[in-house]
Amino acid sequence: MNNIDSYLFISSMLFCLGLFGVITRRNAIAVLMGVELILNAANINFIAFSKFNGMNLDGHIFGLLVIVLAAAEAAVALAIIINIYNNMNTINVDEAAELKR
Amino acid sequence: MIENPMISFPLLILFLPLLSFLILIFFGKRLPRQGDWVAVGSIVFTFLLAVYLFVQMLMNYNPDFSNSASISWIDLGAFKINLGILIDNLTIVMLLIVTLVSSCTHIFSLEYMKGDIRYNRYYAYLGLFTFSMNGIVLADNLISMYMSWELVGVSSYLLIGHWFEKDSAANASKKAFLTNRVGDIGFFIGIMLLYSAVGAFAFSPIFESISTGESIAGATLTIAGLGIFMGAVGKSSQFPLHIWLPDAMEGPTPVSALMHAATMVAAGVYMCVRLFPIFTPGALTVIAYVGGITAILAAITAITQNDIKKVLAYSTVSQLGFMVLAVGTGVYTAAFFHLLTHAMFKANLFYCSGSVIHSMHHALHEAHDHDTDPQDMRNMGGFKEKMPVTYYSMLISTLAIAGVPLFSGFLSKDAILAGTLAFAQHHPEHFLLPLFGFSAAAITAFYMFRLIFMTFHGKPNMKSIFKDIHESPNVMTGPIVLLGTLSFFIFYTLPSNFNPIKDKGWFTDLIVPRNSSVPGSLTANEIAEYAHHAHYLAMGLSIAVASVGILLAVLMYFTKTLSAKNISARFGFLYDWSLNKFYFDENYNRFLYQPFMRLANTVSWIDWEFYDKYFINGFGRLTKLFSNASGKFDYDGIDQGLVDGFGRVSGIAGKFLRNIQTGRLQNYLLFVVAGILVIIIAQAF
Amino acid sequence: MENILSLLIWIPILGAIVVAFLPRDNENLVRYTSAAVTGLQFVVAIVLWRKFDPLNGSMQFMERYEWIPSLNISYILGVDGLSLPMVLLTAMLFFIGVFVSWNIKKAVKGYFALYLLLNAGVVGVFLSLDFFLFYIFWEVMLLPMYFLIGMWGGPQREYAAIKFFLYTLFGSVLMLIGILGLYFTCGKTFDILLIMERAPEALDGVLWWGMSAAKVIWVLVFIGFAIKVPVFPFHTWLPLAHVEAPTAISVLLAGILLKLGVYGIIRVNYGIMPDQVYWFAGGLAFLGLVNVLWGGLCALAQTDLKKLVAYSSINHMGYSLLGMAAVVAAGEMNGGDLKAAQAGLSGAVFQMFNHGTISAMLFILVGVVYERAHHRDIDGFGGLASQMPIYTGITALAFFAGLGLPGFSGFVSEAMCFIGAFPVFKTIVILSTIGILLNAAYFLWAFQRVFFGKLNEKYKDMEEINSLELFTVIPLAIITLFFGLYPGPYLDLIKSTMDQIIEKIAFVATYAVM
Amino acid sequence: MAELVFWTIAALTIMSAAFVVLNNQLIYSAVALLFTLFGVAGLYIFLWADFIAGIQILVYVGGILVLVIFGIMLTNKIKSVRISHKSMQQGVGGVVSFWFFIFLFIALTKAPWAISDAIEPIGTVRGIGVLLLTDYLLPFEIISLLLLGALIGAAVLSRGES
Repeated sequence: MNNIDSYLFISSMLFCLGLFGVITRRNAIAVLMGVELILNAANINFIAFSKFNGMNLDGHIFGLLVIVLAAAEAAVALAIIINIYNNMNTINVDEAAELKR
Repeated sequence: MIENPMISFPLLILFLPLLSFLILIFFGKRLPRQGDWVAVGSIVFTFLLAVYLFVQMLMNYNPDFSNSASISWIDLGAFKINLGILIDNLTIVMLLIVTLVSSCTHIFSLEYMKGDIRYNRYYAYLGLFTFSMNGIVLADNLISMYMSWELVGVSSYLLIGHWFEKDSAANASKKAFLTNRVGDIGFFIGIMLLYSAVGAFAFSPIFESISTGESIAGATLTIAGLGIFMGAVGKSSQFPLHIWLPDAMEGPTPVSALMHAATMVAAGVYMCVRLFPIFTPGALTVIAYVGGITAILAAITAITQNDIKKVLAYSTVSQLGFMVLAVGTGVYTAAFFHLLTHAMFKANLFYCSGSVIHSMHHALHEAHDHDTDPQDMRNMGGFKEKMPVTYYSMLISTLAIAGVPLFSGFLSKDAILAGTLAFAQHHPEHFLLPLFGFSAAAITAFYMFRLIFMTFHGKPNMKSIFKDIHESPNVMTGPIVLLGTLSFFIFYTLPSNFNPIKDKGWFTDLIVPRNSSVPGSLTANEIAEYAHHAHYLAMGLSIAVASVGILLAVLMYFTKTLSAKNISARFGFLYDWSLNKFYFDENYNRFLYQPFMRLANTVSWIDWEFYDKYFINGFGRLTKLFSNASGKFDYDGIDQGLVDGFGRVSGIAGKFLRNIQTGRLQNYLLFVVAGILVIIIAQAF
Repeated sequence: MENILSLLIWIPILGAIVVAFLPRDNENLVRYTSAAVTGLQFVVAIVLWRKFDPLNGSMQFMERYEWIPSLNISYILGVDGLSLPMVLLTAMLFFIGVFVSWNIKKAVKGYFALYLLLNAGVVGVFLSLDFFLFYIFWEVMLLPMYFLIGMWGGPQREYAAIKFFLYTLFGSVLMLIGILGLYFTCGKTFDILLIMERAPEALDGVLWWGMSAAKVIWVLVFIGFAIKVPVFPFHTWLPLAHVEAPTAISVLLAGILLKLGVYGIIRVNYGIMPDQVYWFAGGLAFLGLVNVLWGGLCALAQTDLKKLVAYSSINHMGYSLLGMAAVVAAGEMNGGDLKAAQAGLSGAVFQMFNHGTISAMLFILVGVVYERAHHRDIDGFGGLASQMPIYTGITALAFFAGLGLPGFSGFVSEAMCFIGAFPVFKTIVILSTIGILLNAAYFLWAFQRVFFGKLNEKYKDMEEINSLELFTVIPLAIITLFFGLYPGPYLDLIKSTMDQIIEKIAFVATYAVM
Repeated sequence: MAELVFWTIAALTIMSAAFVVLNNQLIYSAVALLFTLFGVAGLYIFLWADFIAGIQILVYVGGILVLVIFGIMLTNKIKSVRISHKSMQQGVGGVVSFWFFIFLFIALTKAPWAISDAIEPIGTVRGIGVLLLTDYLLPFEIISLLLLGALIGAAVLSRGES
């Protein structure tokens, strides 16, 4: 707990799990949750580097910004999801494969 | 300079009519009486000024009097044009003629043009004309003379076309302007030749430069002189450009009196007199022949005309021919003398004819007859008792034009004939010139008395209107009486001489011939000497031919002892030619006008239908053909073969790769991550 | 006031933008705005004229900014005695033109936006002293013209527009080649003044494909300008474009756009390659003669009033060409006749100004009768003089001005062109004096057919010319009359510049003789 | 002791995260996410970031997670809590993610991190506040704007077509 590697290890694990979720999930909300995990992993890195670099508060600021961004993203994403649901009656991303057509 | 009355008065004379023109053209309709008083007032005032100048001239009695002033008009450094005025005795006399006849015309028109629909315009144009005519008279250089020259043409155009509703009037005005322009081209070429050689436009430097014989001489000078003379041919209606003047009679009669008898057509002669020093002997010979031929041709034509104004018109052409003939034979002051006397009696003749026509017009109007031509002499006859003033005045002028002693025309005509005779005596090869002169004089006497007899004597030819013929009102008879009086010799031989057959007087004293500038020409003294020798012979001959002419007219039209019909039948083709004016119009129409229009149409056709359509658009079509070919190559060869080959290859590849493109976002993400892995692996090794 | 020339160019461009953003429905607002913009430009032009020093023959009010330094392209403006009167004429005619187009009904906003853009292009060409800028303005001018003819023109408008466009584009491409030739031979600069200095030496003895480079460039550039003039074999776009264009555009075409050709020849060909003038002057005079006679004869044969006026433009520009050819009189081999050279060149420049005012007047007047009768067939009228006396009077004035009557400015310039060209090109000038007769013939004949004779019953209710139309014609008539009676002010304005050009050409001759 | 707590929290975080991505029922995933978020907050505390930890709980747990659950409920016709949702390309995804983790692990162990020691601050709130209103004022303002935009955008989007 006093060396940076452990935190980085946890955050990279969290990141890979989030990535896995984003890649594999069909439900858009689940994909969103994967994204949250990735954001959290990144945040851990920020804060960790902040601590081990002489308690530099800049990292905290970035963490803060990331959280705000996540909130905004979640709000917009959910709004989009609801909209998609209203239009297509599904939120499964593979069914809503408009890109292919 | 402007304080000098010898400068300021001529300037006033010049510009007052212009002012009247401007006032009338813009406000004429709104002024009381349509503003005729403006025009009449200004012109009478200029006449008074001219009289003042004339009196001054008589009081000075200096033949070398000359005065000039000029302003810079264009100054480009080397290229300069100064416009100026030149006042000498010649100018003053000419100004007097112009303002006098113009005043008479203005006054005469008060009655003659009464009730006309464009009354104010008529007076405005008269003002414009008087201005431009004065401009010619006062010019001290070729440019201002040319400018006024053209303006005279325009005012003539406007006035001939005054009743433009008539097609004949519109045609006549156009014909007059265009014919004049033909002459003007020559004039302008002459100006350019002189300027390019001398480098000045003003008369005196040109004369000086010519007299040195270095800047311009020989054939070039002859051509320049003939070019300038061409202007006179057009304006003074000389053969072969004389065709416009008879047609110009479509204009109102007072206008014919002013412009087409007394002043405008005299401008050409005036110019020749003014520029006499530049004419080489060669040019003068041509001028003499042109004048001679014009005199005789026009006189012959006048014999058979029945329209009273046409007779007078041809008579004018013929008299102008006389003057030009005089210039050509070197006695140019005689030409100017004839210009002066002719202006008086010919203007009077026109006024008288105007008076007759006016009266005829009224009579026809009373009789509700709109088809009869009021100008045809065959409808007149016996007017003597009805219109005594007109008759006697016209008779006096006719005697003058016929060259009967005691009258002004005798003096001037005699001087011309003497000059011609003298010329032929010294150049026997030119024997035709006096022949032209004397026969024209005889014929003139004949046809003028024919006119008098047909109009005023005998029995009335149209009884229906005869009762309504009456003398014209005072504003019309006034000018007639005045000008009739001025046809007596006495006004031209005062103060020194009361002999009716000697032309010596103020005129010969004050207007003296000058030597030609052209080196090697006869001096003025020599010419005068020769003419003096021929004087008595010429006088005798001229009285003889005039008597023959008058006698014939009396026999044929007064006593009717000779039948005009028989004689005309005997002369056959000559009568025919005379009646049809030598077919000038027809031949011009066939050989000049029609081919010219055909040329214009052909050129236009070539331009539009051929050149543009086939040549220019042909470029377009060629380009289109080429682009079609290259388009075909482009499409079939490059596009379909080469480019689409690539396309097909990529199509096949695409079909294969398409399978990867699932449209699922997560697939793509997977590929991205896999790609990153590959990169990392590649980096690691 | 430092950048008064830029002001002249940018006022209409800004005006065009403003007009483009005005509401579509408020047509009167668009019209008033355009009038205000052109009016403002006119005022600025007058200020420029008052501040201009006529004794100084070189460029004045110069503006110079770097633009694309890597290619040596700059934004250079300047005005001298040659361009100043043209700028004034342009500003005035565009101002008047707004009122001439007052009755345009179709897509008013687009019309005026293009109109103002055209204005900027024309002024730009007259003022720019950098070939690149010059060429850009030259092309800027072309495009609005294409649309103005093609959309607001007569029945054959598309054909006329495309013909105009292709013709002019052909010319400008040749011109571009010439310009590039100058660019590469004169040390890679587009600065006209610099090229003027360098060109005589830089082009001396240079051969391209066995021909003298100077001659090749001269011909290329000349053709480009000749199409605009238009010189004889390149003239057929003009009648068509004039006939089909709306009245105001015909006015501008004849009044200004044709002048660009003459202006260009004097500025570029004469200014940059004075040594070649001697080589080409004979041809130029001959082309002038052909223009005079060909245009005159064609005009004589026309039955369409507007086409007649269009051909009269060809005829009148011929006099200008004659006058331009006269400069060579100043050369030593022609006797160093400075008088003739001055008369000819000033006459040519004066003639182009006068033709600008006179033909503008003629086109406006034709437009007036066309608006009432909806046709322009000369034989289809008759007797209008009794119905419309004021209109007749003004038309008579314009026609007389057109046929070169003394007292009108056309006479002065035509006479100067003739007098100038006479010493060197005697035969050509004598032949071309026939043009004086042709002028009179076609104008008077047309006048007679339209106005004289009995009134055509169809037109017995024809309206008299109204005050708006009078307002557009009267200033032009006054200018024509004023310069006809007293040409001094105009000639003083251009004198020094003309002298410089002549001096240069005369100097080159002595140099060539040595 | 602290070491143990730390690793417990770390394990909880990882495990629950795994549960989030592997579980087949959406609601359970959401609940598992709650634990992950708490775990991350715990890690922040170990990193002396008390303020961030608080914010993490407030925003993530209090805001985002609730939002997610609402989302789930709004987009499913709820008959039971077992809202199933299938996964796909799990094999390939797993392999790629795993190898990604391996490379990250290699990278983080091999990298020479520049470490400098520091003493634990009494609180970070003051420092963050000062920084936010001085050096990071512009990002702060921009992010506020972004948030506002996102709010409005979300509202507009979810209003549907009417």
